[in-house]
Amino acid sequence: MMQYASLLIALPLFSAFLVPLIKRAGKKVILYYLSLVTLIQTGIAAWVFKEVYTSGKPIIVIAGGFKPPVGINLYIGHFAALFILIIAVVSFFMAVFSIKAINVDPIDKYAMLFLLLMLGATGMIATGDIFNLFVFMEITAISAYALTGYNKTGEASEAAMKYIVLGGIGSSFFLVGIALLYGSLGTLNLAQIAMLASKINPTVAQAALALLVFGLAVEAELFPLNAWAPDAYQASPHPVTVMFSAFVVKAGIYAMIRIVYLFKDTQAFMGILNLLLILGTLTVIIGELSALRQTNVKRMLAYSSIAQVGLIAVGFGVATPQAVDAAVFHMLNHAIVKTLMFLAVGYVAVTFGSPHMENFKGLGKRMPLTAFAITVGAISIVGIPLFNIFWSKFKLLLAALQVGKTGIVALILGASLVEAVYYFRLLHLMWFEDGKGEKIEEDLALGIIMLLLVALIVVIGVYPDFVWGIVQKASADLYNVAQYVKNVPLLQGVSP
Amino acid sequence: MISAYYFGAISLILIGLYAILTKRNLLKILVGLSIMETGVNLLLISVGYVSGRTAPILTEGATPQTTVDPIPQALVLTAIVIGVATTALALTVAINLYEKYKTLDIEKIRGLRG
Amino acid sequence: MIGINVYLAVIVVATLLSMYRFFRGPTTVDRLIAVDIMTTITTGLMVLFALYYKRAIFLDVALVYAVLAFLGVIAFARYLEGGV
Amino acid sequence: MIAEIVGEFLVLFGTVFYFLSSLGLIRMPDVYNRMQTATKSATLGSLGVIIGVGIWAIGRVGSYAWLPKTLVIAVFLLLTNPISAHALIRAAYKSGIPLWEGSVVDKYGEYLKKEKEVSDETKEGEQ
Amino acid sequence: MVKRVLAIILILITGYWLANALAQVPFGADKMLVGKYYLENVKEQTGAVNAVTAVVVNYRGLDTLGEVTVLFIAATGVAALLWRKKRERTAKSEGSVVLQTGSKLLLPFIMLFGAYIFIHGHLTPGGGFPGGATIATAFLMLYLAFREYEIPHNVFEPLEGLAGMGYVAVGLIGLIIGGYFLFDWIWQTWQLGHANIGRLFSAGFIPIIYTLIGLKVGTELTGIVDNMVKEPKEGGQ
Amino acid sequence: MEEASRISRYLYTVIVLFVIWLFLTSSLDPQELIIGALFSLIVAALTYEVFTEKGLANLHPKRIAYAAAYVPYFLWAMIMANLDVAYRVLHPKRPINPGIVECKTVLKNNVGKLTLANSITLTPGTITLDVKGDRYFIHWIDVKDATVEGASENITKPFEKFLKVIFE
Amino acid sequence: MIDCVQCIEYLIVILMIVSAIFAVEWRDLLAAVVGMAAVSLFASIAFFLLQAPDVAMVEAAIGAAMSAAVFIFAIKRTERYESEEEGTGWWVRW
Repeated sequence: MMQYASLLIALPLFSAFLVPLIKRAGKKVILYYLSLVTLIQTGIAAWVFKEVYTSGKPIIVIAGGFKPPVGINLYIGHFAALFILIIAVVSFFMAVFSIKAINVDPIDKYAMLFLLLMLGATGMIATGDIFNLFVFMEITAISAYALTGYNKTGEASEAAMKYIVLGGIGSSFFLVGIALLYGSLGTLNLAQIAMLASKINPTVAQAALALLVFGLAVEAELFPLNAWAPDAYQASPHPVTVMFSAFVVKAGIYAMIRIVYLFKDTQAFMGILNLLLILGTLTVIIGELSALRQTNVKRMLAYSSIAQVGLIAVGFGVATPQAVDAAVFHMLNHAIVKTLMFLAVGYVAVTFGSPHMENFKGLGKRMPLTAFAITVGAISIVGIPLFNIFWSKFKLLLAALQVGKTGIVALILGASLVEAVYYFRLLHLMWFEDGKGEKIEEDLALGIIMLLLVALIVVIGVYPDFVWGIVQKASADLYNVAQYVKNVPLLQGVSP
Repeated sequence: MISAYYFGAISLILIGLYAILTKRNLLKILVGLSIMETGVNLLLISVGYVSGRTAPILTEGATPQTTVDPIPQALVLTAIVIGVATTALALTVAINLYEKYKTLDIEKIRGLRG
Repeated sequence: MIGINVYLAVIVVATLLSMYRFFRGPTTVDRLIAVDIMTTITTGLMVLFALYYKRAIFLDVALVYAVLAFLGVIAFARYLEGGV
Repeated sequence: MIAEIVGEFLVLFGTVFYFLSSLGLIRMPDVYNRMQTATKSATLGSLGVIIGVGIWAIGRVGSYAWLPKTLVIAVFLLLTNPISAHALIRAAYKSGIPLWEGSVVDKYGEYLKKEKEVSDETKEGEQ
Repeated sequence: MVKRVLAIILILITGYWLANALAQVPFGADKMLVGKYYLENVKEQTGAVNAVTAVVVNYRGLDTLGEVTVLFIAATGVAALLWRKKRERTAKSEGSVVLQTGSKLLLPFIMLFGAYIFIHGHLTPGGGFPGGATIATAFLMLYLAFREYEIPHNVFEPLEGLAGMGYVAVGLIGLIIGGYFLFDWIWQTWQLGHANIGRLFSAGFIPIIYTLIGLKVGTELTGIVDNMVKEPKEGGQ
Repeated sequence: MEEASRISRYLYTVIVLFVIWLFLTSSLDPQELIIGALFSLIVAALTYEVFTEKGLANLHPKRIAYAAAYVPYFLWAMIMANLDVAYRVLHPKRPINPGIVECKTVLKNNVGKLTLANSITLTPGTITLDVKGDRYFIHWIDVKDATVEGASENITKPFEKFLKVIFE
Repeated sequence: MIDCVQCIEYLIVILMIVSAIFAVEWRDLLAAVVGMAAVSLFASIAFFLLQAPDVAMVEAAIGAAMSAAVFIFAIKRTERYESEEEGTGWWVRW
């Protein structure tokens, strides 16, 4: 029965391949079909989530009936189950949003790319094989390239070009890393790599890990390779922006952390952690400082998103259990909040034509619900108590204090301060300045989605313990590599 | 002492990287990307090579003891196809850019500013 | 019996000579001719290596070369005469 | 034994033509003459090498399965190589590469010029 | 110029570092671990003689599914990004008689040859990808030779989708029969073809999947070529 | 030259493809034969319209006999001409005298023209530059006769007597 | 006795690198694509010599014909010559 979790991969693929056959049915039909498919995917993901969290054991999907390391396995542990659920839910919301937001032809191609982007992120989080990870990463990346350029304007093409060039460099580096690892171990399975990690030559391990981190840094938007991110966020269609921020980045950073933590017991680990810390810190600083001078709200949010990812990376770089807990919690919260923010901003942009600051003047009177949603999101991101991100930032602070890294504490506080500056500027613009124009009737479905997300934010903010329990299990799955190795049923006899 | 194939593969990767970093013409950058991918593929294949053995197709007297490693070859099959997919998409985007800006020079394409 | 090595040596010289033309130019068509000849020589080289390794399966690769390599050249040629 | 000798002779013959073709590529003065000497000699060389290997394999590997396959390769080469040579020389001419100064006659240029005049006249007549 | 020198220095440092790491991975040494298992068990477990094919289709089937998907995404993306209301070919000159007749003559051979490559994937080198690329090359040749040529779009696009769905469906049948996604039900459950390893009718679902992949890759690459070759008409979007 | 019936053209394509398949696989295993027949039928169904115009009439014994005779004749011409060009290449003074000449042909069939053009191209010293109707423009490395008749006599006539029987 | 197989290995690698350098440096983009095709050709021979016939086949099918053709279509729809100005690439702009 557990093998039916492979439907998570099979369903989006099958439905994406079905689209060319039904494209004559009309644009609206395709978009409704998209919502239906993502809803079914949500159902499957919820079932998987329930199974994993009630039984407490991960689901191992074995493709082709060959046990790992001979075959490829999907490892749906606590972390993966949680994030697959988030991916499915966000995709469903965005499919609903697409009905309103997407009107550039050809819609059927958009639907295929949308489904495959979701598939790629799901696979990246679920897979237990390093080359399979590469394949899913490329699925994600290539559909993301195509979706970034989907609007066919000059900016969209430019952003897509940047993304493609950086992504190409990244994937080449990643493959070189795989070649190094494979050349010294002879296996590609993540669990077996973890098992044999101590046998690997430290020079090779360090080089391979650095290459892998650099390769994934493109997806994870870490500093030297994230020049594409703001452009892509700004130029891509609004639902796609949400998907980038909510789960494509998360999938990238998850993959990076999973690979890095496999080498926990080796000499190379400390060096890589330092690299991660440096990259994360630089990402935070540059992201926040760039966000200050933006006039385009979507771009501003993009920089903010980059900065948050930097914080997550810093959290993983500290690498104590508490810090990992906090980082995973921050990933979850950030996914929720950024979904809300980009959804609301995208809705404003769809209504008024562009997400420029001008259009936000007096929004509180014209689109009160949307403005309310943006307000809650902004307050939450800044880290005001009683909202969810407060808790994750707070726990990150505590974790950093525990190991005595005061620099990180200063970084988090400073980042929050800068965030407060630019978010409150936006809020001021929305509520206290007069804009021109009538009050606008807001869309019911989007309103419900926004309210749901707002409620989630507040609930987590007020009563974090329940989610905290889930997060702790998820992060234990990430941190406890020995348990991970034990969980994967490695074939006996295929070991040196 | 490093073997000839490793040397060639690393050189291809570096030449591609050099083209990406310093060239201004978009198509030239994509040529560089393509060369880089070729280099990576060559590196993977040469990692899987075992001296004095034959191709992993078990006919004509080849036995499991006399053949090279099949896995890198399978991986490279995948990587080549992915590479051509990326290249095709990138060229498409370059065509779109040219239609909008009438140039392929990346210094002159500056719609977005950071 | 002269042995395969001599043939390989001759092919090496031929390759080097045609590569000289490839690098030298002066026009693109010259380079294309050089590449065309390189592919032809490569087909022969692959067949010879198939014999050297004594495995018939390598012949298929040479077959692919014989069939497909000319299409690349034709694509370039058609571009040059403005017919793509 | 006979097969080995015959095959090896053919291979030798082929490689010699390879060498000649690349020598022609170096020595000839312009694109057209290079193509003359190069493409054809290389095709003949390949023919020799490929069929030679097919025959040689009867002796060396002891398998008759090589010959049909090598024959197919040779036939494909015979079909495709002249087409690509033709396409290339046409492209060279159309893209305006001049003939070598020692050339005697250029009937194609005259033909193209005449055709162009005819089409110009018809255009003028239409106007 | 300074920046160029800087780039070269950076690249050289990277290269030195890479070479240093690679020196620890000796060239030509036997590093097989999983590979050995594959080579020893490939005939019994999958029936394929070509170990690479067995790895691609059977052992690492999920990779191949993903790879097909990547190509599908690329074809879709190219079509989406080059989509215009009206498009046409803008070639200036028709191919010569020789080229046109030659391509007519070669077309069936190249297609047959593509079929040969993908159906013999488990016996000789090759398989779905080169086979599909060969078939696509046949259509590329037609595009190059004829100015007015157009592929039948109403056949190609459904075929592309159907081939992909067929691949997933084969995997799902494996899930139902054998309990694993992409399980080789023909070879392992039905035990068909065990008598003739090394001949054509063996290796379970490899020929089926390679046929599907061949069709899919062929149609996709042809679609990419078709989209790239047509330019937007004046007055279109 | 009217077109042959569809069935005849189809069958001819199938036969040619099947022979090629036999050569490709170079085995007589019944499994290969079955699959080969199947693929020949499918591919022929897709492509017979462009492949052939005369159908089974191509398999007339006289034509096959002439084709069989043409191959060694052509190979001999090719080798001779190659040696001639080799002499030109190796000669220190490069005795070449190139130019583009025009030839007339009596062949009307497109496949015949292709074969003639390929034969001319493969014979070193001459290379087909373009074909317009029945006029061949040929780049000749050693122009002996610049007039149309003289060039035809030298270049196309030797092949035509075979090709006329094979393809007309 | 010189081992000509090894000699060919070295030759292939050197020629591959040189063609790659030329492909990157030629200003005529068409020539650059020809250079890329040559790199692909040599890589294919290298795969062949490294006992990977499958890979050699794919590289031949995709690198020699498909990739070059796609690049040519792109060149045809854009422009053929790179501008003469010297400059720096993207890496300067973050």
